[in-house]
Amino acid sequence: MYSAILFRTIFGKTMRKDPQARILHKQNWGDYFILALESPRITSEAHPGQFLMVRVGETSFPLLRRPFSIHAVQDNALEIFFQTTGLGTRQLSLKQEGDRLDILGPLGRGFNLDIEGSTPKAALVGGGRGIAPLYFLSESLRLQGVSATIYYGGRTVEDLPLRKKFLAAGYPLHCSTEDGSYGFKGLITDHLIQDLKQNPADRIYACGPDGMLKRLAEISQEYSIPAELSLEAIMGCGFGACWGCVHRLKKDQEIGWQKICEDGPVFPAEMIIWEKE
Amino acid sequence: MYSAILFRTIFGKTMRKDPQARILHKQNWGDYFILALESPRITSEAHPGQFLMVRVGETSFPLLRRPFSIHAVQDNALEIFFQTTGLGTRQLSLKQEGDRLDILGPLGRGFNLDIEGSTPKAALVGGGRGIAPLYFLSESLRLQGVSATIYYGGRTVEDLPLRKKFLAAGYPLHCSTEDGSYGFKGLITDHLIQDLKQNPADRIYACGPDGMLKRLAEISQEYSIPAELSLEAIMGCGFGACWGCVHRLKKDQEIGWQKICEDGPVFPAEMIIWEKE
Amino acid sequence: MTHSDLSIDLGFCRLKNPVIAASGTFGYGTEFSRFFDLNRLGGFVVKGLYSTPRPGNPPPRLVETASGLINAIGLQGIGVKRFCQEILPQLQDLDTAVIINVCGSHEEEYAAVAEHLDGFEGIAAYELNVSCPNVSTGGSCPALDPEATHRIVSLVKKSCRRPLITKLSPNTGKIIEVAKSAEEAGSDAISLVNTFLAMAIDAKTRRPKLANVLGGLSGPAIKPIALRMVYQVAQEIRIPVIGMGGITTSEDVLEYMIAGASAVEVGTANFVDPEAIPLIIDELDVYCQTHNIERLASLTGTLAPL
Amino acid sequence: MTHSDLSIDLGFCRLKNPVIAASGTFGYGTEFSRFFDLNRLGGFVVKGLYSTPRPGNPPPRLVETASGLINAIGLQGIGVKRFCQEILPQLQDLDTAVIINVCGSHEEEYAAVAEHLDGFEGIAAYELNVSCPNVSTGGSCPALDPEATHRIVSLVKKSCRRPLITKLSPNTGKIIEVAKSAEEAGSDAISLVNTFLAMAIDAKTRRPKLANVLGGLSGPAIKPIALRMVYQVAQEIRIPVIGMGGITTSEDVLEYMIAGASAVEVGTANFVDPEAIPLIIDELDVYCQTHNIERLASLTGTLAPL
Ligand SMILES: Cc1cc2nc3c(=O)[nH]c(=O)nc-3n(C[C@H](O)[C@H](O)[C@H](O)COP(=O)(O)OP(=O)(O)OC[C@H]3O[C@@H](n4cnc5c(N)ncnc54)[C@H](O)[C@@H]3O)c2cc1C
Ligand SMILES: Cc1cc2nc3c(=O)[nH]c(=O)nc-3n(C[C@H](O)[C@H](O)[C@H](O)COP(=O)(O)OP(=O)(O)OC[C@H]3O[C@@H](n4cnc5c(N)ncnc54)[C@H](O)[C@@H]3O)c2cc1C
Ligand SMILES: Cc1cc2nc3c(=O)[nH]c(=O)nc-3n(C[C@H](O)[C@H](O)[C@H](O)COP(=O)(O)O)c2cc1C
Ligand SMILES: Cc1cc2nc3c(=O)[nH]c(=O)nc-3n(C[C@H](O)[C@H](O)[C@H](O)COP(=O)(O)O)c2cc1C
Ligand code: FES
Ligand code: FES
Repeated sequence: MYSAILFRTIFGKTMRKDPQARILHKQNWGDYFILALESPRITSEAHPGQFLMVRVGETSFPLLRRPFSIHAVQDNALEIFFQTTGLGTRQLSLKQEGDRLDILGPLGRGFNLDIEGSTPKAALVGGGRGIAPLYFLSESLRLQGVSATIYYGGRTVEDLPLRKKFLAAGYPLHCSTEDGSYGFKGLITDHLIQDLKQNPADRIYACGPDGMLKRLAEISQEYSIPAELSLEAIMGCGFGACWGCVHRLKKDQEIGWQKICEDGPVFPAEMIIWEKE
Repeated sequence: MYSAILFRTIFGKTMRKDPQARILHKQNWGDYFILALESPRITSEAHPGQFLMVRVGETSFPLLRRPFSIHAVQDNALEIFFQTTGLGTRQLSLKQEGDRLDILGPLGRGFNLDIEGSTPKAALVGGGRGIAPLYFLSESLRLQGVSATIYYGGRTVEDLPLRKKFLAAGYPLHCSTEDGSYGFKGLITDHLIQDLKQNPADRIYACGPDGMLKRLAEISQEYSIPAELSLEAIMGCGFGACWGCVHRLKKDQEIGWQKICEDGPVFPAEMIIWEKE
Repeated sequence: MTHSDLSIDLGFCRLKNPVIAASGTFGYGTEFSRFFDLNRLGGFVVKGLYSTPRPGNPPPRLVETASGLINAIGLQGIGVKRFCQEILPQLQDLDTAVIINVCGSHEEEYAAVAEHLDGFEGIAAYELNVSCPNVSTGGSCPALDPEATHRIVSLVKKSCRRPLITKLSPNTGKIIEVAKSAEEAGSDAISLVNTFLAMAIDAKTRRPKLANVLGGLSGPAIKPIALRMVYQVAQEIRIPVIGMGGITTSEDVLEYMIAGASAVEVGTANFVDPEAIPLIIDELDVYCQTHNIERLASLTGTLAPL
Repeated sequence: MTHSDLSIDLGFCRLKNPVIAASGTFGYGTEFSRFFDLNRLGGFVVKGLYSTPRPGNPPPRLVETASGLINAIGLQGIGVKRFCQEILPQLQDLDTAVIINVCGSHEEEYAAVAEHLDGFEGIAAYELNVSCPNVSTGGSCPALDPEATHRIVSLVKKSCRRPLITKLSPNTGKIIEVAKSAEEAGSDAISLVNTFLAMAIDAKTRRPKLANVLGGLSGPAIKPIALRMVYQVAQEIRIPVIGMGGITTSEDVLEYMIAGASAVEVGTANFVDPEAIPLIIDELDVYCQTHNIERLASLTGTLAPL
């Protein structure tokens, strides 16, 4: 019944190309960047957990678009939040206010926001750049009367550039760093377990590295809290045409390689089959 | 004896890579651009008619450096003047003041400035973007007491963006356009012939399209005025390693495919063998 | 605005324009109907079909290289039976050439897939993917060998009722011989090229970047080699040639046509821009008008000497 | 700063480091001595030499493609005799491996070039360019065929005194067979790949972009295919493999070594950056130190399963 909720088509199949989305503003902390893109139609149709495919250059190198979660939405604009990790994100980080980007979106299925109960509580867990979709999610949950607590983990304090943004927006925020430079010393999943005792949740939403998501799937079972996890994969197209982005998933009782760009990137934890390390 | 003058090594074999030449300023008229590059060592060794190989992007597409004549030299900086014609020049035109360029130079053999006679006169003929090396040349000739007259041709008035620069520097300037939108209506070579009667020259220097250079080679013979012509070719390296940039030339009595990046790009007209159209 | 004549006559089939979406890069077609009207296409080739469903390879299945893409999807698919039940009915009302990419692990499987498809309407032609890796011969494929190609083409041609396009692999030094033997065996057209066998390694982990280790390279990187192959093959055979490899713009289409292609397929570019093909078709129309070309088809094989 | 051990033992020859400048992209060596001390190189291969001077092809000889370069230089050169008189004396005092790329229009010419070179000192090895287009067979080359390769390698091996590196062409589906037959015929090492036969067309003029129509593709575009070939060949032969194709960074070198190469050659990158090779060597040194790799050579053939 849980997956039934997910699979009724919560989000339409609308998806648009906007070849001229203007960069309204840019923010930067070390390796991390925010770009706000003016794109009224994509913005109006966006749902938390969905993503964009962004063209980062004009030539065929880099060749493919890059996937980025929709980080925030305001008026006519949506934001992406990204970390520079390779050629494409480096090129993207050189773009300036006023430049235009060719984007495709909104893509995929996002988070299921239906939580039953009168005062539902959600735990939003973001690892590193995986925090990206959780801001849009927290804002949307708030509109639905769900109170969201943010769990934000990174290797070091530099990996937590959005902590002020969440605090400013008034969300309870728990941070962790592996090196102890800020907040809880250790993994964000351990921090979550500790906190769940005083601060139980009706739903876990998460995005981050595979190791973190796998651990959250276990926690979801142990604590009987449904979890919605956002996966990453190399994407050729982002809209179901290449079959490049598969993950092993259980769907309609069958286990197989399923496209995460169309059926996901967000899945209920119990659908996801984790490979051996 | 003429080629003997050319072939004593007027210009040393110095050639440097400057991976961080800063763009000091930028000018633009339509398709045409000037970039001033701070590069003390290359500047101090530059000779008119020599060129740079410029890296226009960071990835392997476009792959090769692009050749540009040294347009002007001042203090620690040299200028290039270019027209956007394809991917590489388009990318170059997007660079901004403060950006850094990876350049190699000075390359090739430039114009021979030795003109005998007490009040020598030179005719400098530039077609379109071929005007590029002639500003540096005119300034150098002036230092040697040679008076230079500029003949500057283009398809239309928009192709003559440097006319004010030459006038401001005090050179006699004759312009032509094929559509008659500015100056003499027709080819710059016809304008030159007309003018040579009143205003004879001891030497022709030229850079521009092959058709123009070929006609100047004929004029050089007819009027017995030695001419030095700067050729263009697709260049793989710019420093003699690839054998990609050949033109048919007569050298030491032998005719063959010679590299223009090393032996040229400037050659005395009589060395150049023109192919059938 | 008057439109130019972009239509192409392949003999066995007429296309509105020379631009066909390439197999494996256009899903089953329906994925792109969200972006544009599929009837604008010259045609499209659906993802390769075997007689039974195939699970495909484990991920990572894709890796980018300089101006290229290596894929090792492993022909994941629903098999010809489910395709005919679930997908084909959605395609049958289209007014564009629907071409089916026919695969097989052995010769009889190719014929079985074609025979099954013969029972349904709404298909313009079969594209015989003789470049499928053959498990029993250690990953080599029939298209590397003129004789094996001849056998498969003859067999399928005999056992089915539709026109055959034989799709060649570039991983051979004998592309001309293979093309000729497909022609002799009765193929109605030749399409080339499939992807180039390639690999990528992560120097940090010392592991292959694809779970399958080897994959197929496509995209602009391969265009100069593919164009050369099309040029060579077109000079040696009389049946039409459908050229592909790295096409992203109308200029690329023109180059393939000038080299000898009657039509082209566009693959990887569909991933980068789902509207790539309609944009290319629009540009071709403008090109013909500005250059006073009455029939685009007249460009085929017009390479002039330098 | 202590340095790591970058040296490579090819059996017949020891290199300071695995990075060799590729034939045809490094002139006769002297062109680069303006940029850096040639003794820093693992070695360099001079431009291909025939027995007599060759005029080369008319221009245009080069055209850029997406992340690639097509060349049709046509092996313009001064011939082996003038080379030995005029150039070789300038190279003889170098403390790096000087390798001569030996060409021929027919089998005997290869042997004649090698025999002439045998009369001079200061040469580490011959690289047999069996990928030279053979005029008498319409442009095809011995490296496409295992038997022809076997004949040439045997003949040259018999008639000369120096180690032989056989350089293979990628324009074949039989690269493993060709490599094996070169090994059987006595080759001391294999180098691969030479350029991919390719072309480019100017859609505006409908003319080829190279006067020679066809040329050879090199550069980053070809790396994924070349790396795959090196990987396949290295698993099947016992003599050392020298890998090349699109190398521009130290990471590329590591990928080729992990795939099975004992050493590498760098070609097109020398045009883009004349200091590419010394930069790569410096990076390799840093890499070994940061990763505690005592001997860089230990990386060869260490591709781990995914
Ligand atoms: C649905 C989805 C949403 C994402 N949202 C965000 C986000 O909001 N912020 C953010 O910083 N990152 C996000 N990522 C990851 C981001 O797409 C990659 O970091 C980025 O593509 C790397 O590109 P590159 O050129 O810099 O790296 P390179 O390593 O040069 O890229 C090479 C290729 O690998 C792919 N690739 C590399 N790393 C990843 C990865 N981790 N996941 C998927 N593909 C990868 C690239 O797309 C490209 O095709 C998301 C990924 C997915 C699948
Ligand atoms: C010695 C020399 C000096 C030059 N000086 C100038 C100058 O001062 N100002 C200026 O505007 N232009 C100059 N040019 C021409 C300039 O190099 C080309 O316009 C430029 O390389 C085009 O690059 P692209 O990427 O924009 O064009 P594309 O057409 O995309 O280039 C593709 C390839 O062709 C080569 N190419 C294209 N056109 C030419 C050409 N006409 N000559 C040589 N190679 C070409 C490019 O270098 C590149 O390798 C000079 C050329 C040479 C050989
Ligand atoms: C992800 C992917 C999947 C492919 N699947 C198939 C296939 O199922 N059958 C086939 O014949 N070719 C397949 N191809 C090859 C393409 O149809 C085409 O031949 C090749 O990609 C070259 O064209 P391009 O450079 O325009 O992509 C596939 C290519 C890609 C990139
Ligand atoms: C301009 C040019 C000339 C070449 N000449 C030769 C040659 O004379 N002999 C030879 O064996 N290979 C020749 N090659 C091939 C290179 O040595 C090398 O095999 C190929 O370029 C692939 O490496 P790369 O991608 O690093 O350039 C030449 C390549 C280029 C680009
Ligand atoms: S990214 Fe292409 S199918 Fe998912
Ligand atoms: S450009 Fe390479 S030799 Fe002249």
